[in-house]
Amino acid sequence: MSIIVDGLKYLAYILIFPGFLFCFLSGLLLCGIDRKLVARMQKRVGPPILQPFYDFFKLLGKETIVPVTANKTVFLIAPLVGLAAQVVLQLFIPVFSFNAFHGVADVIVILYLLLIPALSVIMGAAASGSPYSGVGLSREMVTILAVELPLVLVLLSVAKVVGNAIGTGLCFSLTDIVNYQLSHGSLITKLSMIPAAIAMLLIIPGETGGHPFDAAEAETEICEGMLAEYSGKPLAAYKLSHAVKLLTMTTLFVALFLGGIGGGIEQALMTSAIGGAFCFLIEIVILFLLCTVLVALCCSFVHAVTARLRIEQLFKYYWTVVTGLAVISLVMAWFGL
Amino acid sequence: MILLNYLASFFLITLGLYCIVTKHDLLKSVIGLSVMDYGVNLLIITVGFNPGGTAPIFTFGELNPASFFVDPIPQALTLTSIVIGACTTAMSLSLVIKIREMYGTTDTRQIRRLRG
Amino acid sequence: MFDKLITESMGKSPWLFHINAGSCNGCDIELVAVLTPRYDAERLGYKLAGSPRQADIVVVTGPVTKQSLPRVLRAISQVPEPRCIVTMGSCPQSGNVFRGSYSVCGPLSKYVHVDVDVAGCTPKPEAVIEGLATATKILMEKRQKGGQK
Amino acid sequence: MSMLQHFPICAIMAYFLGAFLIVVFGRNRALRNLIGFLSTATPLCLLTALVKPVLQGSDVIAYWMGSRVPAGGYAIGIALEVDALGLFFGLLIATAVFVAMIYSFSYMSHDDNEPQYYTLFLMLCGGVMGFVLSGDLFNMFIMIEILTFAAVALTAFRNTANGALEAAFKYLVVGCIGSSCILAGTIMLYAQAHTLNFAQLAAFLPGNLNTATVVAYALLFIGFCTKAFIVPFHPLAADAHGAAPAPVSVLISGVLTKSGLYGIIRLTYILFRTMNLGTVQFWLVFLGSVSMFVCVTMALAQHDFKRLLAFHSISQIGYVLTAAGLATALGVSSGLYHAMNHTLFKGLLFLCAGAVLHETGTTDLGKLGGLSKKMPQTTVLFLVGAFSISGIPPFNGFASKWMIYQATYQKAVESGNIGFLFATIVALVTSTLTLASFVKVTQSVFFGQLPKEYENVKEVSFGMRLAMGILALLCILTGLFPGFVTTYLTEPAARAVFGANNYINAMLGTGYAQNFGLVDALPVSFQAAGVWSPISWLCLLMIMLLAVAIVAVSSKYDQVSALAKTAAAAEAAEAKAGPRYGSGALAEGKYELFFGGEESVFSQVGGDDLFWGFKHNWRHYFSFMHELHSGIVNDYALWAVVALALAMLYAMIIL
Repeated sequence: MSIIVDGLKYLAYILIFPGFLFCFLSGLLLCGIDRKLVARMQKRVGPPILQPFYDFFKLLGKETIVPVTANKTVFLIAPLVGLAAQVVLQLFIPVFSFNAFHGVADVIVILYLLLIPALSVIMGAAASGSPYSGVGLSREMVTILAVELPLVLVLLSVAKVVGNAIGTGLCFSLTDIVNYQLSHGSLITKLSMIPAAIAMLLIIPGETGGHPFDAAEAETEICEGMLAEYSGKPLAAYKLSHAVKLLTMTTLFVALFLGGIGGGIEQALMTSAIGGAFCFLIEIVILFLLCTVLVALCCSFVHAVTARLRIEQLFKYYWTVVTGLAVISLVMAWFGL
Repeated sequence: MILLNYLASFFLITLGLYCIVTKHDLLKSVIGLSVMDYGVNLLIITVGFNPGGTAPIFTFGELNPASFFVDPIPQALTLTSIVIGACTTAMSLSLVIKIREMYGTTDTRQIRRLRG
Repeated sequence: MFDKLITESMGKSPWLFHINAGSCNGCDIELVAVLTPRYDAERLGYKLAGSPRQADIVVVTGPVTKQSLPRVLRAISQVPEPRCIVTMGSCPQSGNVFRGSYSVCGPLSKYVHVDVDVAGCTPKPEAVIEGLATATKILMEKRQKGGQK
Repeated sequence: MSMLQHFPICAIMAYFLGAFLIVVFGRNRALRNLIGFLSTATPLCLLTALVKPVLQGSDVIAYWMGSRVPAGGYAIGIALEVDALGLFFGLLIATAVFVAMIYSFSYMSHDDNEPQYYTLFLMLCGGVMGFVLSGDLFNMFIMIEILTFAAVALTAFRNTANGALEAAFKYLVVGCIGSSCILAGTIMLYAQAHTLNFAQLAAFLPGNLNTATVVAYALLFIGFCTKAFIVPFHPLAADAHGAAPAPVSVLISGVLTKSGLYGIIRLTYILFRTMNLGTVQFWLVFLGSVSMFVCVTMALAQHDFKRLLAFHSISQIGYVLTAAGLATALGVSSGLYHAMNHTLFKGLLFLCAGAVLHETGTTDLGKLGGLSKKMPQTTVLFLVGAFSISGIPPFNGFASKWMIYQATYQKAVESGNIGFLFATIVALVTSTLTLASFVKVTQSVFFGQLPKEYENVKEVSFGMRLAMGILALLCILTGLFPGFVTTYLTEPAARAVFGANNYINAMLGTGYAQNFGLVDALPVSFQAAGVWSPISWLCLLMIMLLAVAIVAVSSKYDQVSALAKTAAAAEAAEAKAGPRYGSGALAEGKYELFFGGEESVFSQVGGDDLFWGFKHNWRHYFSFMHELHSGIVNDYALWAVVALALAMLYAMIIL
């Protein structure tokens, strides 16, 4: 009996929250807000906030063309794998006190799961056989390399700080990291975590391929790069997983640095006699608002004021400036600041 | 006496290594390998050597209570090691012949198609 | 219902692919002007796509020269269905001042079915947006027609 | 038990007997293949039979050749000793060898001198198997010589191939320096302990560390390093792999390097377990990290398929060494796990490279492309291998790498030494670089555009696909059930690594170890070795299925293709009706690649400068490395000598 209940519970996680439905809605909504904000910053009216939904449904209605040079199987399956992995990743990231897979969330697992969507785009691009895709995938891979090092350092420093505090010496479990923050306040209030948080903010656009780190998808330069040959449904899947990635990265940021906010909310709500499900809903809304603020900060604003970096400039930027910030954070964390 | 043996074996090993490292000729490399082998063999023998010891092949009837053996194990080891050394030399020489056929030279500085 | 949703979306998110078939660049600049803050066509969902695979509307400018003709046709053919072809400026419609040149093969309608013509040298941005809006309607119709069959 | 006791020697002898029989009867192909098959299948079966007592029951099987059991606490005879560690490596070797043998049947069928190939092949296998099951230091040396010779001869087997002879000669020279080191080290230990038996040495050495034994440690260590191709011996591996036939590459990377690692682990944790372990750990981890990073960057600069794989092989060995050097139960366990995975995925990748070479005749990344359309199954198998080595979940590389990160980071926190943290970071970055270079291979060999001359390429024969399939299956299984692997394979082996007393007592009689007043070096705890719950992977699978189902359902109600058809029909009708130029011109290029409107031409984006953005920033490093790997045998020998000198110096300092 309990197996059935558990099964239904997990099914609900996968399908509704924080699985497909939540990812679909809030990911695309975030994208729409991002586009609107950029437009407003450029003094344009901008597309409606629901524009990504229109784009998505339109793409579903378009013809899917598989070029003759492509390996059909990989070309068509890769977007689905990417999307699925992206949603799974979202399942692993705890939302304040709610965690779909308790005790499984591990920062290194997340680090690797983050690779899969990018890798699936790369594989699909390679499978299409287009030279534009070839150039695009090379740039995407270099972007991944560039982002990986600072991301690792940020995660390690967070693991060190929390590990120090809870006495195990190291803490790779994201659940524990969030739980610690729920009771002790957000990590961003710690001095040693501020450089890491800034580094993470800079990592988000790199990881999601936002301006100015979108050399891989430079549409005016290499014809959309990796997506040059994609049309119709697979393209829709890519656009969706890109949107979900935006959500995932911002949620990850919230989980790593802003987890404490949830604790405050819970306390406030519990005392005011509005319990249970409602509290949960409010938490989701708060999470979404936080994500929006982060997107506004690190994607929209940066997009509006910068021009695209060349790929080797991008690499240099990440391995010097952002890595430097993360290293500062790690060293401070190591000496217990 | 024993010290001399150790020094000699050390000298031989160093000489062999020196030869391998500095000489730009395949044949000289092979010679260096052999010299190094001899050095190691000498080391083995020296380790097992007991001054004044008897060969460990006598039966009890031929020995007096005061006599003692040279350690027999290193000698067996040396035998094996010499055989292996000979194999090494044979093998490397055969390779040198083939390389000479193919590259037309035995200069190591020109035999470097695989690099980087 | 799902079908209707898709058709509706098709009207709200047309992506453009711009082909220069030997244009003098006047129309090209004007098309970009349509997307800049003053006229901001993005508020209607228009977006320039980098690859014909992702486009819904193909905008052709220029008198379709001999050199560009096979390339124009190839690029148009690579746009997935349903698609709309819009000619922008007088050149692809009549050849304009280039008419009669040995190297001009236009008008484009000799070779493919053109859905919308936006005339002018160059057309005003308002006219371009109007033309694109018409094309979008045609796009939706095409989608519906395909859906019925 | 009495029966089981004879299994190890039988396993070793099966290889040598097979080698001998092939020399005698090898002219007949069927007979040769039969002998080859039997002599590789037998040891696998024999060792599998030992799994229950040794790995699960933590027995140690001691076998005295000619029944010369030790007298008076002195081991005179030559012994075989199989503990969990030895058996773990033995099983790995037997599996890899078996698969390589199956592969060879089809792969080598076009070469001449096949009998010689199989003889050398089996000699190499016997050498390695003898090495890991041996309980005697000099016996180990003999086996090392056998396997070195066989490996050198196999490297030069296709002596018309570019660089084969050169690679063999370099390998021989540096390999012989390594062997001489091992011999010298053996002798120095003998001079101190007057025994060559491992167990007795293990009992003697902890209380009797002096300059001579420590120098012996350095000598043996460097000797085993040449076998494992740890930096600075990595160019040899690259050269040898590039020239050798693919199954031999499997042996060299999957089997020969393991013997070196086995030697290092045995040496450090059984013989010299009372050395100043903190500094030795630091040494091992440092070497491992350097190997990891240097080799992965070297691999990025390669444009030959097999050479690239060779550098990756050493890079992964670096992981193993790093983890094994941590001297924690988790570290050793994860290192062994990764060693196993390395054998599986690296074997798979080399076999795929062999398949490509077999069909196209080249491994130059610049010349290949688009093979996935011609060799779909090989492509899938290659992708499994590539994802495994890059540590993409849920393949096996991820499980072991995950454990390695945990282990290094835990060590860093426990010891407070920030150097180990550095190892974690290097390991993580190396993993991404590995992924990058496999993206490069995938793009430039299997995907992209197909060059004209490979239009007629076919899928490889069933035998080769079977061999690759076995390894791919093992890669997936060991990735999906990491808990099973750690519980039944690596943890018993790790326990054996730290259970020197057990080892000594089994060989020389119970109580012997206590006679020498020893305690177990380190307590074993596996608490941190828990691996994530498999339910998450089930979820992943479910979501995948769901996505596929949604697509399948939605495409059922799909009107788009109908739309496309009607549009095409209308187009055609219009073309018929009106006087149009080039009727149907539109349909022509529809399914070709988009080339900015141009007719698509062959323009494969090759692997050479795929990661320009990365390489540009590291250009000074890369040009430095390129000059360093000069290809001159003297330079490599010089590196060996320098490494030896440093090792001895370091050993004497830390004593």
